[in-house]
Amino acid sequence: MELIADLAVQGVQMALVLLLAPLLTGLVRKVKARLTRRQGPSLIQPYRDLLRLLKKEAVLAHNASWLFRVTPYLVFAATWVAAALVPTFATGLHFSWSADLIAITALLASARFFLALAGMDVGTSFGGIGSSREVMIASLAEPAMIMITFTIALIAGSSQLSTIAAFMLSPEAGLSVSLGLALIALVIVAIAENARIPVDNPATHLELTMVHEAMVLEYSSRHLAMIEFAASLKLLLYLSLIACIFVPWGLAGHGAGLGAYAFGIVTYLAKLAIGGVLIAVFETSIAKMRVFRVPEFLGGAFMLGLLASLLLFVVQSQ
Amino acid sequence: MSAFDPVTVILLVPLVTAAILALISDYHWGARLNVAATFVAFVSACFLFAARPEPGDYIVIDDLNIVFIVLSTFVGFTTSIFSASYIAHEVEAGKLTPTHLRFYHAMYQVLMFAMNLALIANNIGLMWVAIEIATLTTVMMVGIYRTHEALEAAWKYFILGSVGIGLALFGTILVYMAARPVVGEGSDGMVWTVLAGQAQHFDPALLNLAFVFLLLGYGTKVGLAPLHAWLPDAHAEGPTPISAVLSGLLLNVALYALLRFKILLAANPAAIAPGPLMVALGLLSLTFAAYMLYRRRDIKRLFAYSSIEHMGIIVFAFGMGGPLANFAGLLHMTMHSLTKSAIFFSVGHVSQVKGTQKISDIGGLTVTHPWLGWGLVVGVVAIAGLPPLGIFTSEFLLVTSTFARQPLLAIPLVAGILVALGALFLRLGNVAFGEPRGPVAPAKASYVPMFLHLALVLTAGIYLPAPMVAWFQSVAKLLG
Amino acid sequence: MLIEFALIPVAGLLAVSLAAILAGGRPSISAPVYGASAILCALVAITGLAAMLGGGVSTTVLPVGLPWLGAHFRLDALAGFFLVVVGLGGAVASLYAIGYGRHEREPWRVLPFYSAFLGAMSLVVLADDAFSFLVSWEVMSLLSWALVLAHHRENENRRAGYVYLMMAGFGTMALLLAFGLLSGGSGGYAFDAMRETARTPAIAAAILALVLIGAGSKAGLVPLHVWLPLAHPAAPSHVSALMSGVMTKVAIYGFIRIVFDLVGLPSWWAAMVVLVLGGATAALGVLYALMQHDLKRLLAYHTVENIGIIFIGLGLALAFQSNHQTAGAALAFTAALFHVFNHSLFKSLLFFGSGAVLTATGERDMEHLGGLIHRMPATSIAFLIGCVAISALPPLNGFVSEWLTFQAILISPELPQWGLKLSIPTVGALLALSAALAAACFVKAYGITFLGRPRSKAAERAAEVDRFALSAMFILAGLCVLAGIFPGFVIDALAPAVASLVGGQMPTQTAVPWLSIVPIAESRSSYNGLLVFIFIAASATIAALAIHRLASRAFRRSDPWDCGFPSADPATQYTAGSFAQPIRRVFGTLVFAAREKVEMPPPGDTGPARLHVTLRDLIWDWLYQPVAIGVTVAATRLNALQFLTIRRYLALVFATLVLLLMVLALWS
Amino acid sequence: MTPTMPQTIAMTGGFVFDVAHLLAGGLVLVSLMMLYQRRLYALLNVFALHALVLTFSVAWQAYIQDAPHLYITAAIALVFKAIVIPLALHRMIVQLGIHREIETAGGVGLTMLLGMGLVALSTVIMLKVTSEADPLAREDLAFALSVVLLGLLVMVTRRNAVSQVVGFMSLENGLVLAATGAKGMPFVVEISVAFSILIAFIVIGIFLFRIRERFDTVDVQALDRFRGEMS
Repeated sequence: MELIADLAVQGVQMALVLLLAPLLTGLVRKVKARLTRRQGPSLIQPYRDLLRLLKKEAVLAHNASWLFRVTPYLVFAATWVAAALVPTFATGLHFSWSADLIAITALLASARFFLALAGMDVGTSFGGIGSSREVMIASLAEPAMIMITFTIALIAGSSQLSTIAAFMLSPEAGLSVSLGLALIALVIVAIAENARIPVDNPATHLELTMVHEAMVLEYSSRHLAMIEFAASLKLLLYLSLIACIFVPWGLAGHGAGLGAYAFGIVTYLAKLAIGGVLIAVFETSIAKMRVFRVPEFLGGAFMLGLLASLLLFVVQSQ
Repeated sequence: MSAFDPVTVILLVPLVTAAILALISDYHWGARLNVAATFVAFVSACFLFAARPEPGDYIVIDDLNIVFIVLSTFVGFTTSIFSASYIAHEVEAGKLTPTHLRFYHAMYQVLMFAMNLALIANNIGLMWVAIEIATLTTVMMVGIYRTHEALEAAWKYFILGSVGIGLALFGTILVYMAARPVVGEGSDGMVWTVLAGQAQHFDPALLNLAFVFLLLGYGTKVGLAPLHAWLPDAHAEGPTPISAVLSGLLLNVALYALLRFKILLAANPAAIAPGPLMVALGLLSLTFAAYMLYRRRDIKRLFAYSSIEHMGIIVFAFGMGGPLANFAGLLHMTMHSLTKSAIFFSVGHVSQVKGTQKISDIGGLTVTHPWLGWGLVVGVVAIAGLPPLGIFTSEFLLVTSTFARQPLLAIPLVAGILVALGALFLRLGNVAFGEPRGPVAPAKASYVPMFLHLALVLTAGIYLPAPMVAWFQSVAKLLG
Repeated sequence: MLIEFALIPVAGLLAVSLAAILAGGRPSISAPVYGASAILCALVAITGLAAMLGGGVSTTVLPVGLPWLGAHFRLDALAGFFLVVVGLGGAVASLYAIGYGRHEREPWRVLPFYSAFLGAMSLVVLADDAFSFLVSWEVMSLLSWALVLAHHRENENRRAGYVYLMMAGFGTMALLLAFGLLSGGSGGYAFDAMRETARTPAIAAAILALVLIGAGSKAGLVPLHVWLPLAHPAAPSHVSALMSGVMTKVAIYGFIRIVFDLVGLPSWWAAMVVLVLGGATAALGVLYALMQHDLKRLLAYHTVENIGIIFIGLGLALAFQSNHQTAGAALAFTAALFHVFNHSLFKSLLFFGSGAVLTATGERDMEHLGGLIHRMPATSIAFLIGCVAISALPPLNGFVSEWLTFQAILISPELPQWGLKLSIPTVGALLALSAALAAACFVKAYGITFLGRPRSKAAERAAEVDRFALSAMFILAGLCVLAGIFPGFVIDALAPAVASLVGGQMPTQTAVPWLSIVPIAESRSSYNGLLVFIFIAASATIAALAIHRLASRAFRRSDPWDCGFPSADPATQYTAGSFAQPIRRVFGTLVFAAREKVEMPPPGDTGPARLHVTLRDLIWDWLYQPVAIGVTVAATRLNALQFLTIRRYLALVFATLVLLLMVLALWS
Repeated sequence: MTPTMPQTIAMTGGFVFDVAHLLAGGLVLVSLMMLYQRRLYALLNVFALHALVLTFSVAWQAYIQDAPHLYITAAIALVFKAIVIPLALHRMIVQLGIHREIETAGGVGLTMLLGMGLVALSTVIMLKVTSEADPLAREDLAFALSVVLLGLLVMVTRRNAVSQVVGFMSLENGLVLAATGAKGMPFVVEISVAFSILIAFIVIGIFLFRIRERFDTVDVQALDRFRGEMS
């Protein structure tokens, strides 16, 4: 019985992230539009886009291989699984122990690995540009993420997100410099990972500045839908992650009652909304940087992460 | 015993054969007789295992020299087989005439005689004489081609050898002087067995002085740097069988003489320890020769320097002393003799086929002459001290035991070995591999001696028979 | 008892080599030699597995080797594990070579050495005295040197062979010295005697340094790695696979055996040295790999990275062990061994794949490849699995071992020493960096080689390879997947070996529900490869099915869009060089002293614009070049001594004499 | 137990010692003179003197040791070294046209200083020999060692093959001095004969190999040009 309840909660979580992801994207777009004094598309426009894309006939390049066609589903699946493993409204979900924060990072890396390959599959110059820049960014963002994970895991004594969230809720968790550094680093990583301004612009198709978009240039219809969906999921994932680690209030514990779960969902929605607005504000107030400034930006995150964990190593001896 | 005296056979057969060979004008028969005589000497040397004569005034057979005698007669025998196929080619190529060969064969036997005598002699004066005969014989053999280079090499060998002779004699006289107050005047003062028994009573200062002169005198023959100058040229310019004998045997004989005197010195507690001197010269030779290997353009000179290097290692080992290092030294010496002569067998045929000794003109041997090429590869692998060949065993023992006792000495030793390894393989890479260079005519070679030696070296690298080990160990103990 | 079962197939391998020599390496014996090697290696692996799971120790002494000692052999859990690595790698490589070997132009330069090489590697693992160990070790090097020279006509390969042999010789000398210290100069060459000897910390440190040089040079530890990317690609591909996948592991074995087993308890700073070297090796190795466009050389450089990861694990194990934290040591050591196993699988697989590409196209240069996914579908799948595994991506095996290493790092703040506190997180950062770069590296390798459009005629005409090669690749790919989704079984199998060396082991994993793996405790961290695999597979399948069923499954082919840019010529594709350019810009100036020079023709000139990129190997420039120059200078200077007059030679004799006399005069 | 007996012996010993000492010391002196010579002719003449002094010394040893076979050695020294060889070399240098030349490496003054140093070194080394050893032998050895070293020095400081031969012969004279000084040493005669043969070989070698024709000059420096390895 308990197992069924657990599985149900897990199922809710999986469905929830799937449902909320396009909404979050829509929210960011809407707020950005309003901030630039435009009307902007409706909040549910991303859902419409996805549905429309799904119904279209796919156009494949002549030499696109099976890998090209499989990748969107793999990317979607990996991102979805990763997103479902991050506590959103409740901790201690039934399958949450099947991957810790490192594994979640690595799952996202898997998705990116395939996407980068797909970018090179057709054999166009833009695909190559996108893939090579994407892996360059990832090669700095991922280690930064790992360093953040180190920091957090050292503070919480665990790399398991549920445990981390529980620890952050407990009185033991105080403010610490390391935590602050980790937060800044995590934000930077999240920006880079989600191809947001100033690292990349998801709305641009300007050739020389494209990264992520160049990589998926050849995709159309349902394949593109999967990739867009995965991108939304990823944005959601990072917001959930930040929320879960740094503002874990409202998270329901394992086996809490329905009321707690409902409260968790409400607070979660609130956190997402705040996060989405913040992203939009940030993106409108900053210009995109040159591609080769990105390494410095991300290198900063990496260094912050390293500094944070070094500080902890040193502090923990006392 | 009385009917068959191996010692007499070992000494007389070469002498008599030398006389006969000087008379035989057909070089085919000369070569055959040469092989037969060395074979007889080898077989009789083996009989020494069964029964050893009592030491006399002039003759002694003990654990120490039996190693050398058997090795010497064996390599003498195999080299004579190689020589038979080698000189046939030289005659065909018009480099030597049958008259030269008569001289050559006779001298070969005289050399064998002299070396055997030096090894068997119980009298340090007789030993000196024998080594000098051996030197003079090889001087003549080195100059046999009568080319500018050969004559020059012979001349250099002769002059430096003569000075060495002089120094060694002075040392011998000094030993006698040191012994005289103890053992009395007359020939007893030169009999090794007598000297060895009473060395602890000798005047240490005289012994020291004697050892310095003997070390330099016989060290010249061993080819220790900086006394080595004759060695590379003599190896390079003489007929290859003589290079093989020089590297494989004559150096050992001189080394043997050194060891005898080292035992004397070691027996006297007040005398200077001979070890450090030998260690220093050994290391110097090793290091020097290792660097010299790099710039060699002549393949025989290359391996001549390698002989200097190995003599350095051996002298180092004996200088270190102790059961392990001495064992390593003996093993190394045996293995070096076998390996180096095998290499010269290969190199001899190679240079005949290619018509040159220049390394840059020889290439891709494993393609054109697989037997010679791979033989050379195995030989170089062995001489560079890589397993599973015998020299590795001795280097293993030497390096490990040295490092535990004197870490600072082991480091230059290891460095020298490595530098030499680098040079040898640098050359081997292009000689044995790569695109073939030079004539590709098939070689008319006798592969038996080469592969016999290599097989022995390989076997020794994996398995050493217990009797041989026991025997080496007893010699190692003797050497202190 | 078990040891005899191990030695018999090893003897068989040596006998096969002998037979190949006697047969003169005729091409017709190629298949029998490889077939026999495969079977014998499988036997070796099975024996190893039995020893590894059994955990017992069996020894024997053969009357060869050092006469007064004999050749000691011993099969314990650790040796068993490495026998599995050697045997499995050897068996699969032999299987691969049954097909691949047919393309060998000069089989007589491969066959006589091949089986003996496998035998020698097994013997290193089994040896239980210094002499047998070193003989097997060096014979292993020597035979692989001969195999590197199989294609000796290319100058580059001869140079590779030379550098390789020099480094091997150097390493062996270091090990010789290490054994000299271990044996204590009195001939205690048996490992048993060494285990029982007590040593001062200084001597133990010296031994550790020497072993790091000796085993590290063989394994490819920076800065001793320079030979590896030259030699590994030069050999035939199945041998490259063995050298990279297996021989480097034998070197790791040597390190483990001496440092963990023979020397005794290490000091913490020794661990720090190992850690830092491991971290540097991992990061530099992968950066080097990224810059290559020769497929096999890329793989070889990447081996360097993986060796670094293994050494990080070993360094962590040493750190924990020196502080008597058994649980941590067991975790780190397990991670290292797991990575040893994993790397032997995927590196062999990738070399097989590159061999298949080489057979099919005759090209190793990625700039001439492309689009092979269409022409070599099976190979491309196997290669892809290898790429994913080596990039440490879940749910495959490479991720598990790196994850375990990360977990070990996460519990390291408990270590009291400051040096470790500062170095471990830094090394962790390097590890993370190298993991991310590895993914980039294999996107490049796979993307340029197998994806896109063919960049040469040869790549256009490529055809799938034979079924032996394919089956070998798929066996390894299958194992990669299995080890990735059932890591608990591997960890438990490693437990006896770990326990025998660090005195503790990880919690039993197969008892954890749902086949998760738990390094310390479930609340700290856990990972479930099986579930992740199932989740991804299920969600991807469900998504695809749902879309195909409910939305649309129609598609049509057309020209690529490419922003409307008509790129008819495959030359307009991204190249390997251009792919690596962003990363080169980031790290290049620092690590490779990279310089880019653009030659742009003036307007109106129709000549091509050119981009010249120069990369320098700074380690080569600063470490090896000076040595080479030093030797050359010394040789040149000393060479003057060859051309002196007789008088001067006499002067040398005279000077020596006077010198020695003066020594006598001063000696009292 | 008369006090005179030991005294007489001592005086006799002293006399014997003094003469031997004088002759051996003379040999060293002549060796030093050889270092001083700049002309080949003069060098040969001094060498003849060297051999002559050796002859006396050996003869004296034969007398005091009551060892008649040493007279043979003395005779060889006289006939062969003091007469035959110098004459032969005279002829040779005239034939080769180098009789007016002299080529020393390094200044004579420096060479002389070195020579003195060598004599001092020999003495120091021999002082270490315990006085239990025969004092005559000890002094003899010191001089013999000096002669050997000076002979080598001559070989090293001359560029010319003939003068090198002379140096070698003076070295060998030192050996004979040592050998004869070693009381009761066997093979002394044989050794001196062997050495004479060796020297003959060297001298003949210069003729036989026609070094002048082949190498333009007897100067050994030129011998080294024909090497496959000049680089």
